[in-house]
Amino acid sequence: MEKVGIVGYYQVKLASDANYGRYEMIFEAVRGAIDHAGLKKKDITTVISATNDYYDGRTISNCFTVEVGGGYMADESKVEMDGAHAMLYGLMRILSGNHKLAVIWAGSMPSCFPYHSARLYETDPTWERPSALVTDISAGGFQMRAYMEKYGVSAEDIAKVVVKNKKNAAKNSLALPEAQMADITLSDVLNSEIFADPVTELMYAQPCDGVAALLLAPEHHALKITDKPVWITGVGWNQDPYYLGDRDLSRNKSMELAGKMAYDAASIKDPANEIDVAELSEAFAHEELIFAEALGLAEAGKASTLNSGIDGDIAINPSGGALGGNPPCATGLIRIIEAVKQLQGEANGYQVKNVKKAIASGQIGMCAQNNILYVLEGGGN
Amino acid sequence: MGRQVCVASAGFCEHASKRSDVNMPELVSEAIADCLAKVPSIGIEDIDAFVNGNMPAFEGANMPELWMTDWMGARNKPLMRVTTGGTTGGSVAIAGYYSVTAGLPGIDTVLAVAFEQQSQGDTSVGLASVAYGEISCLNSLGIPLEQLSRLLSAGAAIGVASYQATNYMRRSNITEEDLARVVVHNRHNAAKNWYAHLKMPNLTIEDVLDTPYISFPLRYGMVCPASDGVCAMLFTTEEKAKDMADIPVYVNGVASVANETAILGYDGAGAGQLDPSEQLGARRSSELAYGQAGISFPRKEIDYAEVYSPFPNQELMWVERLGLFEENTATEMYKNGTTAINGELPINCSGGVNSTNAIGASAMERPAEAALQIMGKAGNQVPRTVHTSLGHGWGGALNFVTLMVMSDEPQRKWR
Amino acid sequence: MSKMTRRKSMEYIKKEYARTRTMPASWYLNSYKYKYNVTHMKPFLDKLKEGKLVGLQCSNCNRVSFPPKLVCGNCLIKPDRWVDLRETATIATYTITYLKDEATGKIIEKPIACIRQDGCDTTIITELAPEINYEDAYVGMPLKIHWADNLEGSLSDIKYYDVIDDKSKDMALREKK
Amino acid sequence: MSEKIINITKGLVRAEFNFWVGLYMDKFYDGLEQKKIVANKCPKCGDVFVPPRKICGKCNETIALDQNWVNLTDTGTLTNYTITPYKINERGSRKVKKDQIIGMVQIDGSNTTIVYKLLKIEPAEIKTGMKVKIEWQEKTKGAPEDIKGFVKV
Repeated sequence: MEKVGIVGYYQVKLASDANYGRYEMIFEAVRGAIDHAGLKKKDITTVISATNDYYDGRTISNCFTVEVGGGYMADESKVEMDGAHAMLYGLMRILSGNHKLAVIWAGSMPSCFPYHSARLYETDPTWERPSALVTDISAGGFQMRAYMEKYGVSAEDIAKVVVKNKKNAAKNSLALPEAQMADITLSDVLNSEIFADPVTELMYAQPCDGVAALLLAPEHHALKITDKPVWITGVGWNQDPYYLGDRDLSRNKSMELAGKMAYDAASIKDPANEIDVAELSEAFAHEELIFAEALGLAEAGKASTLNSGIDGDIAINPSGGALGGNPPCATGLIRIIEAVKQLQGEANGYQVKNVKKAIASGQIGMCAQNNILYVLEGGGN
Repeated sequence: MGRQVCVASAGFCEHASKRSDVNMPELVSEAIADCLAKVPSIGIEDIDAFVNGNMPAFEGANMPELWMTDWMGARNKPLMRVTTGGTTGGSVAIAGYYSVTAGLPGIDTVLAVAFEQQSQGDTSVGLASVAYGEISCLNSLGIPLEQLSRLLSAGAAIGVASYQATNYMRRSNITEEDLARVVVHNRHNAAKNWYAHLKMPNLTIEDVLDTPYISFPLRYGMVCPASDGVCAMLFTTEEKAKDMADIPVYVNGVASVANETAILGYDGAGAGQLDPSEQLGARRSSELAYGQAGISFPRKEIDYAEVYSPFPNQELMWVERLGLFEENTATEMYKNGTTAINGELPINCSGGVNSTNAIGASAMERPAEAALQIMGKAGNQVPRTVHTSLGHGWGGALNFVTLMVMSDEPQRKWR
Repeated sequence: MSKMTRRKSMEYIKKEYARTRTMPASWYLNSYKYKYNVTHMKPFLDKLKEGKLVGLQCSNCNRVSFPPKLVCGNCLIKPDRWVDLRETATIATYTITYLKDEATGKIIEKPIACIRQDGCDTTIITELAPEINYEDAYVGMPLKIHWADNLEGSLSDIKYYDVIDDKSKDMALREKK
Repeated sequence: MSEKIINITKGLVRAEFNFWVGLYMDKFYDGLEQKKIVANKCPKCGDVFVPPRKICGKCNETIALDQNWVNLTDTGTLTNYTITPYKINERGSRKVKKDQIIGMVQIDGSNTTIVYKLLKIEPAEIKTGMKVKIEWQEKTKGAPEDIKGFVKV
C-alpha cells in the first residue's frame, strides 16, 4: 500500500442542541480543515461526505451540500455510513492516482431528528420492524449481557470505562459539555437510571450535533502541504451478519477481521505492544472492551484489567471516545482526528507521551455490525 | 498509481412495476446470481469486497445493506455503502472501480450492487423530501406554501426535468415530435431486452403524442416508469479478469463532478444554475473521464453509449453535452438512424431509463449495459463489434453526473 | 398547444408475479426539524421592507446571489458585499404541471416560473402576473417587479412579476411559428 | 456579525411504505396465522432458520422454495434478555413507566433466535437458558404480532 497522508482536520465543538444551521456547520468544518492545512478551494479535487438520508430528513442528503462542503466542480460522492468509511473511499480515490486532495466531511444533527426511530428503520422491515423490539437500545443491552455472562465481567468493570472516558472528555475542550464529567464516580455510573438493563444511562454514548472534516493527500503532495503529515499505513473493514441471533454478541468478529486486515497491511505483529493510542468508537461502554479484545490489545475477557488511562500502558480513548459525544456519522471521523492529534502532539490537555503508532475505528449497525479500523503512523511526535 | 481495472461481468434481475413475489434482499440475490452465472470459474466466496447502494428514502429502510448481508453473500466480508440519489448506481459502480484500483491488500475482486424496489415505497413523498427543508426555509422567508407546493408537485411528478426540458427545447428549437421519436426508439429497443420493464414493440410517435401532459412540455407517454430492479457488476484486476471472462472490459475513465443545484438553492438562497440544460458538471465530467481514458475525439472513438435519460429531452441533451454529437444536432441523428442499433453510434439499445427505471439501480445499468455490449453479451446486442463504450448517470437537483468509459483495450499508459 | 386527450394508459408486455403479503411502515417527516442560519438574510429582508433589492456578492469571484447565499460554492468563502439590483428580471425557466383536483376530479394547470433578477447570477421561483398566459411564456421573457401594497420585509413583498413589452421583429417571427 | 438568527421549521409530510415480504416469509406468516412455527433448513449445513430465509449466509447456499421445510414446536430457550423503559416507534422514542422485558429466544430445533417480550415474569426470576413457550395472540392475522410474547414453562 502506498503512503497516504492526513494533512488537515477540523471538528466543530459538539453540542446537544447546537446553535447552528445545518449548512453553516458543514461549512465551518470544511473551511476549518482547508484553513488548517493552508490550502484553497481550487486545491480540492474530490469530496466524500458521510451523511444519512434518515438522519437528515431528506432524500439525497448530499444534494444541497455541494457548495458548502467544497464539492462545487469537484469529483463528489457520498458514503452512507460512518465518516471513517467515507475516509476509506477518499483513501481509495487518492491511491488510484486520479486525485491529489480529498476532503472528507461527515456529521449530522440529532437535535433535529428522532435518533432511535431512524435506527429502527435499519431493522428488517418484513419481520422485526413492525414490533419494534430490536432497537439500538435493546441490542446494546443484549450485547452487554452476552459479554458479562460469557467472561464473568462485572458491571463495575464496565462502569470503570465510563469513569475513565468521561474524565478524559473533561480535558477535551471539543467534547460534548454534558459528557465532560471531571468528578464522576463508579457509583454515579452504576446508580444512574436503567437504560437497557444491564446498561445504565451513563454507559450509553448520547447522540449529539457535530460535523468533522479531514483532508487526505498522496505522499509527495502531503509533504508539500505540511511538515508533519500522519500516514495511513493500514486499513481494514468488515461486516457481520444482520440478525443478532446469528452472531456471538460477546465478541465482535467483524472488528477482529477488520483488525487483522489493517494489521497485516501495517505489518503489526504484536498490537498490544506496538500500538500506543487506540481511539475506538464505542456506542456503549462495553463495546470499548469488546473492541480492545477483538483488536488483540487484551486477551478475550481480560480487557477490563488493561491500564488504559492517558498515562497507562496503552491509552484507549484519551479524548473521551464516543462517550464524550457521539455525533452520528461523524464519530468515527472524530476518532481518527483525535488519533492524528495524538500523533502530532497537539492533543492539548490529554496528550499521551511518545506516541508512534495509533489506531482509530468507526462503526455502524446494531451492536457494531460493520466496523472499520485504521492504523496511523508519523506526525512527527 | 492505481491498478488497471476490468469489468468481468454484470447481471440484472427481471424488472417490473411490482416485484411482489420477493422482498428486497431476495431481489438483490437474483441479480447477483445472474452476474455470477456469467463468470462460471468463480463463486461468491471468491469475492473480496462488496459495494452497495440504493435510494433509501424511496424504500423506507435505512442502510438496508445491514439487513441483506447474507443475501448478498457478504457475511464477514468488507462492505461499503455509497448513495447519491439518482446517480447512486453510477456512484456505486465508480466506488467498485476505486476499490479495485486502489490496490488495498487482499481486495482484488469487488461486487457492486445497486437496487431499488419502488413498488413498496412512496416515491412522490420521497422525491419531495429532497427539497423539503429548502422549501420550508423559503416559506419562512415569505413565499406562500401554496406556491411552493406547486414546485413540489412538479418535482414529485417528474423531478426537475420539465424545467430542463423547457430550457433545452428553447435552446435547440426541437418539437414534441422529436421527443416522441426518442421515446419510440427506446421502447422498441426495450422490447428486445429480456429484463426491461416497458416493452412496447408497436409504439408509434402518434401514440406518444396522444397522451396528456403531466408537466409541460412532457407528456405522460414520454415519462419513465417506476420499476423494481437490481443491477450487479463485478470489478476485478486485469490479470484475474483475463481468467474469468473471454473479453474483459477495461474501465479507462471515471468521473462524477458535482455542480450547484438548479431551481432551488440551499437554505432558501438563489439557485446557482441559470440554465439547467447547460450542464457544466456533465461537460467537466466528460473532460475528466475522456482525459483519463485518452479519448480526444469522443464522437469518433466511442462506439456505443448508454445515457441516463428518464425523459426524452434529456437523452438528446446528454449526447450533446457528453460530446457525442455537436450541439443541436442530436435530433437529426435520431431521425437519420445514426443512433439505431445498426447505426454508426447506437445509443441506449437496452431501452434506457426511459423504459426501465429502478432509480437506485438505473445509473449502474448504464455502465453495465455498456460493458456487456463490449463483451457481446447484452440483451439487445449491437451487431457490430463495440470497442469503446460509455455509461452515464444523472441525479440530484440536476447537479450530479457519473460517467464511466470502458474499452476492450487497456488505458493508454501515458498518464 | 395543449392537446388534451383521454388516452392515459399505454399497452406494454406485462409480466405477472405472485403477490405476497405486505408489512406496513411509515417515515414520519413531521417528527423532524430543519435548522437554518438566516443571519445573512437579515439585511436583505430589511432592504425589501424599504422597497429596495439587494444581492450578496462574493468578493472573490464577483458572483451575485439573490436571495443571498451563505457560502459561495466557487470560492468556499462567505460572501460579504451587498450590491443594489434592478427591478427587472427575465424568465430563467418555467413549467406547467397538470394536477387532478381532489374535489372535482378536473385537471387543473398549475404554472411555476423561475426568474433571474437582472444583475445577479442565481434564479429563484416566483409568481407571474395573473393576466399572463403561461402558454405564451418563453425562456428569457423580460419582467418587472410588482411590489405588494404593504411591505413587511419578506419575500412576499414581491407580489409578482409584470411582463415588459418586448415587441420586436424576431419576436414577431417567433409568434408566427 | 451580530447575533445569529437560526430558523427552525418542522416537517409536515409522512411517507407510507408497504414492504413485500417475499414468498419465503409469506409461508412463515401463513404458519403463524395457524399458530404454527414453520422454518426452513439449509441443505448443506443443516441449520434451521426461523423465520425462513432464501439464502444460508454461512454456506452461501440457496435454499429451494419447494423443499427443506420443517415444522417446529412453540417452545424455546431464552438466550439473552434486557429490561428497558424505552419504547420506540417510527415517530420517536419515549420512556414508559412499566419496564419492558425483551428476550432473545431460540425456538427448539432452530439455529436462530427471535426477539420478543417476556410476559408474566418478574425480573428476578429471569435466567438465560431457561425454557420458555409462545403465548399466542387470540386472533392471529399472519403478522409478527401474532406472537404476543413468551412465558416461562
